[in-house]
Amino acid sequence: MARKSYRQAINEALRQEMERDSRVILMGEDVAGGMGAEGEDDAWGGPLGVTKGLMPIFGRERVLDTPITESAFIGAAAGAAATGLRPVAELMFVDFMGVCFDQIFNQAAKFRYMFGGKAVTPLVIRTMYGAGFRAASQHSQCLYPLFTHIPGLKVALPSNAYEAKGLLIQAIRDDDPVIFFEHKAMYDEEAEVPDEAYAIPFGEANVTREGEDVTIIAFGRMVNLANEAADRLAKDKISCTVVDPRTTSPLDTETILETAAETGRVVVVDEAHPRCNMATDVAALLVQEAFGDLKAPVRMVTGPHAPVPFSPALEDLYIPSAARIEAAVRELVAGS
Amino acid sequence: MARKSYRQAINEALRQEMERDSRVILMGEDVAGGMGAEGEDDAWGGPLGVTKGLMPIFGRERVLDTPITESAFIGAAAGAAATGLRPVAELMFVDFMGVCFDQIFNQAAKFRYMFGGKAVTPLVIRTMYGAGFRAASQHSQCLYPLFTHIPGLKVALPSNAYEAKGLLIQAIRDDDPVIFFEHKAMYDEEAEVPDEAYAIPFGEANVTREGEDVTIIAFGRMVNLANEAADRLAKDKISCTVVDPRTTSPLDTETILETAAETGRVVVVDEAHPRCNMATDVAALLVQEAFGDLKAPVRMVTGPHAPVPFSPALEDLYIPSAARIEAAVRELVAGS
Amino acid sequence: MQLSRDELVRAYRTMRTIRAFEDRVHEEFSAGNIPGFVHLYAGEEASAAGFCLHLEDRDNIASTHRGHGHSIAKGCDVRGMMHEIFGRKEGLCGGKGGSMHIADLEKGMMGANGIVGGGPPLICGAALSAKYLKTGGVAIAFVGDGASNQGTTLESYNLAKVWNLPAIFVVEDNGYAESTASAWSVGGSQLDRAKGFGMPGHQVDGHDFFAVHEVAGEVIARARAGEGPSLVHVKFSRYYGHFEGDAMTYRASDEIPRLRKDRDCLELFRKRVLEAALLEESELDGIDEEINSHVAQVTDEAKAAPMPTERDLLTDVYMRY
Amino acid sequence: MQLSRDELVRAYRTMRTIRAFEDRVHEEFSAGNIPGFVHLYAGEEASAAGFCLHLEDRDNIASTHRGHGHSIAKGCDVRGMMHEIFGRKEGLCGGKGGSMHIADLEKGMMGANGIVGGGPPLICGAALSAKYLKTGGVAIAFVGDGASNQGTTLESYNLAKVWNLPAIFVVEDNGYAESTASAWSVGGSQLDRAKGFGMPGHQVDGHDFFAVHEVAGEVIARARAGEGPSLVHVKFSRYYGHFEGDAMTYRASDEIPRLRKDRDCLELFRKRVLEAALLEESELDGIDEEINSHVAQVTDEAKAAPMPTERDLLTDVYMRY
Ligand SMILES: Cc1ncc(C[n+]2csc(CCOP(=O)(O)OP(=O)(O)O)c2C)c(N)n1
Ligand SMILES: Cc1ncc(C[n+]2csc(CCOP(=O)(O)OP(=O)(O)O)c2C)c(N)n1
Ligand SMILES: [Mg+2]
Ligand SMILES: [Mg+2]
Repeated sequence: MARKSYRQAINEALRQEMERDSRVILMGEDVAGGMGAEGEDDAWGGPLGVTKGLMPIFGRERVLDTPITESAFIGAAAGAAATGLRPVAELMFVDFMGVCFDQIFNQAAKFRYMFGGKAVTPLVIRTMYGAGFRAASQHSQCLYPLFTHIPGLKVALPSNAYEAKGLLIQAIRDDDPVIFFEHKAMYDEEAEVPDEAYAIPFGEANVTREGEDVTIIAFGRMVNLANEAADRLAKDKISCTVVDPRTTSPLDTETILETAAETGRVVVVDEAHPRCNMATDVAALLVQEAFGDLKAPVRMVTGPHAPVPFSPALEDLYIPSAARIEAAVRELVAGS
Repeated sequence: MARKSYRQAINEALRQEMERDSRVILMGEDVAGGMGAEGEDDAWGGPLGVTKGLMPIFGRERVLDTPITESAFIGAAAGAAATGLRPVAELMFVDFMGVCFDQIFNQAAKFRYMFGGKAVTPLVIRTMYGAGFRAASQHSQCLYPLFTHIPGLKVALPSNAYEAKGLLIQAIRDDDPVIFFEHKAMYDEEAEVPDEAYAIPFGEANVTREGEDVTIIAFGRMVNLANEAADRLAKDKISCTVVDPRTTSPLDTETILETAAETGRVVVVDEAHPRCNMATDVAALLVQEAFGDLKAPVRMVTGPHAPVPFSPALEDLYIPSAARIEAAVRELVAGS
Repeated sequence: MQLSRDELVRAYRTMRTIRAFEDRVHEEFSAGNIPGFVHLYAGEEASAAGFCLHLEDRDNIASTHRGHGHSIAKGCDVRGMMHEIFGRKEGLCGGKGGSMHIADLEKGMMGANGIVGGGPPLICGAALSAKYLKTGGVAIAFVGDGASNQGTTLESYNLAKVWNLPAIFVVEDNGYAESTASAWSVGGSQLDRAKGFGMPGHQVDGHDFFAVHEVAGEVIARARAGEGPSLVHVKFSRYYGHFEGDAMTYRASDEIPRLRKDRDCLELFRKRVLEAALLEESELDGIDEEINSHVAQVTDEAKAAPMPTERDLLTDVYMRY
Repeated sequence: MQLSRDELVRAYRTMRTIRAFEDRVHEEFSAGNIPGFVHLYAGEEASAAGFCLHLEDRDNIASTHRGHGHSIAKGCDVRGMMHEIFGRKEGLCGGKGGSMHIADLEKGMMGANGIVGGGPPLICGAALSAKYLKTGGVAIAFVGDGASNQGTTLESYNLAKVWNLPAIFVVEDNGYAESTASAWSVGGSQLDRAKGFGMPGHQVDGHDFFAVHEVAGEVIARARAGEGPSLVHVKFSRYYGHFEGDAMTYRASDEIPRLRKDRDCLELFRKRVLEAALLEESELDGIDEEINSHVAQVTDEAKAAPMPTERDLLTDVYMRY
């Protein structure tokens, strides 16, 4: 097993699934790059190089560059999925959902139900999310709560390279439309990643550590901050369970409820804006289903109800930090 | 004071604000109707006649029909709002947000923040939502949780004709972008509506009744079902407080927390799909801020995690009912 | 292009079935037996029939909110459709879709669509599948004049061109989008737009089945030959309101009677084949009768058929969750 | 159109300011002093200058992710811009927007935009305001060749036409959208598209300030006269990568040096005005020097200026909440 970056893990998952199944194709803006230009082919491989190297292996027939026309090509991916292919489309930044959401939430997501169970739509949409890149308000959003809200979609949020590879392979093999969220600030982060292909099932949370005092439920990149906070807290003999639900839809409510019951104190960490987000989703689950197990208020650590600012000085204050998670845990422990 | 329908109340609010302020203009598909056609002018007044009669008064300069081109005209409304007008744009069904969401959530909503406080965008988007019309999966959604998630937007959900008039007038006078949700199944419902113009402030919940046993917090059309349930429960000496928050953003957390504390038992009713919705938003608020006041689990009564079905037989099962609200209240009361 | 006797019969049957179906749905809606939003295709039959007569199951079409005609022409089961419109369990979509979401993927009917402009992107995908899987299939997006202004439609023109897809865009211009005239809402012209995106464009009288069929044959052959997308601007009219319940005050009062009298696609078809002695009047009348009674029968069945039940409410959301 | 001496100086100053600004931003980015996504306009100055020289504060423009040039040409404060790009409190947007969101509504600059195709709908709105309020103003959307395929842009063409708005769409075709050549991504042609939506279309060499200025004058006059929208296809090139950090492997290796040598808009401008004896070389050199030192000064100031603080994080979300 070798150490690989989040970027490499995703690239490898795509390559292995494309090798395995010729119906898997990629499409997106500059996923290869250089169309019609005089210089090198495979010039980009996506803006951050995640799909680089795939076009030379699989050809332009399977790695399709597109014009800037998200409705048309995300819709084309949905249409292709409903007619025999297994497309992986790249919505470069999830912030661009606003120009193509219809094809995702009214078309792909609803085919099966509207058509009385007769459609199968094995579509994957890979997309970048999250703050920390100094990319400002229109390139830093999370927005997975919006997709989680929509029945018919599945939503994956890999928290490290190992998770990214396994969840992406599952996404590609999955017969339902999956929105696969890649945190742009994590592409260079490394983890041990097996060379062979493996799928991580959806709806099964990963408990990254077990503790007795507080359960931290965190999403995507926040899992790492939660673990960091837990490390620091451990030094003060506060022991935490950290849960990475891996997918927000389906959500592993069982593990959440179990681990919450074990400690009776829960912090939910969600990088997204605070209203109608995953933190509220989990907190609400707990107060409805695990009320008797709770010894203390559920604490939500989230981004604020404000767009993401550009200035590094502000953005650093904006993003939930390990320190804020730590503080929330301490508060809970102190309060009881 | 006369009884007026929800439709009339909205029409009256538009008329009075247009009379008051010449910068208020309307735009949307067939908001007047008959453009370029040989028959009558003002042929439609919107698909359900809500804007009927306004064009003859204010002319086509102020009541603008549009091609079917939501990105362009909703964006135009945003651009006009940022340059001196106070447009009220009609997004016929909120289900169509997928073809124009960018102009709402990345443009109008973020101008002020991105531009460092220098933009003012007095935009209103009126839109129809909700099930019960046998309009199937793409014309029956709620989706207000998605808008509530977005910082920079305000979201109003009038629960009857009186509320509709007052909240719409506030929306038009408001200097921030407001998404105004009209429940399509309520247009013929009547209430006492004053003839004169009045504004209902945003972020101030309406407590429609006060009780001792359970607090029901309900949104939009669900307020009426909640009151119906409360009526029935009253016969069995179960007394309920019913709260209509009126706006989901801003949300009157104070009233919610207060009324929850008074009874210690809360049911939240939200017609939307259950994940990351307003029910979770309120339940999460309670378990974070009012944990000590809660005597029982918070019960959420919502639509299911499935698209809205067409068949009347299924749709009737789909929508939260007064009976389900009643059952949730009884369960809470019995459990304690 | 000379059609065989069989093809002529098929064409007429298709158009007559659509007409009979729509007339009956209109009646049932007026009687309060059908709920929801229902958009009828009566008057426009020659377009669906003219294109779909060239198609096989491997070919895909995407329809609009006004989808009954395309569905019938593409081979959807009429009984299943009527059940669907009545929201019955045995409907083509189990009652979950209704009029606006009739689909049958096995027949290559990718769905009516409640979203104006929803279909063209999907059709780019179906065309991509056909191209990639080398099925020889083509994919057709029917869009209204109103939908021809929607960004999703316009983007799809470009994508189909740039990817050189076997896709065809049929702009069914019935003169109105709801109450708004296409003469007002469409800046420029459909033909110039085709050119603007580098596609061949054709305009055709949509009341004339033979004219539509001819052009359809050309653009479909072109697509099958790998020569890329085309646009066809079909001009005609609808007989009923935008949706059922529309009083149509925006139309001149004599517009529809005039059209029905002079430009009805079924009448024109009959006239033509009778004059050319290709089919017999009695044969056509026999078809009419047979179809009318079939539609009556499936309608009666649908009205008596069971509704879906609570057990159906939450199925079919996912393949697996 | 004969420009006055003052206008010539203004044009040159504008273009030189943009160039100096972009070159300096490039340097600072390369040195690691500027974070985020930064897209430079160097090489394209004649377009922003050629159009904006005709405009006043009552006229609005919407820009793109590559917005520095338009901002400067429309009169945004260069010091405020540089502060903004460095994320400083005194930036034009208080540091909240950064390079991709520079705006100054009082100057009629409605914002750079992180969304490709985000601007054209907004410009329809600004044009509507101008028309409704009878300000005599016009509104211009600058879009890239890539953005010219986006549905939001295409829809806006139609809306502007149908509403007969004083709107202008400037397709700045610098040959690439990221690494994708416009020769590939644009089906049809920009001029044919203009026709497709019923607008006059013009094509112009974007390296030639005078050519741009001339066409701009025409379409702006047309819009001011109430005669509706136009499209202008400006062809030229960008000198730097798509964004800072782009290695530009997709471009032929001699492409940029060749362009800089033969088709540089500033060089061409100098040559023309010197040959025609309209301005003196020393004057131009003086302007260069002055501007370079101004840009250097504001950069130094920006780098030393204070950042916004926690108190600024949650302000400006609403007018009132
Ligand atoms: C995105 C979207 N916008 C608006 C509507 C509402 N709507 C339904 S049909 C229609 C008119 C469509 O006109 P056209 O495309 O000409 O088709 P026709 O009804 O004439 O067949 C409108 C505006 C919709 N369903 N989807
Ligand atoms: C809706 C949307 N899609 C994709 C992007 C990513 N993106 C940013 S700039 C760009 C290329 C734009 O090309 P063009 O319009 O030609 O402008 P240029 O960069 O050449 O000035 C892309 C794809 C985006 N910002 N917004
Ligand atoms: Mg039409
Ligand atoms: Mg470009």
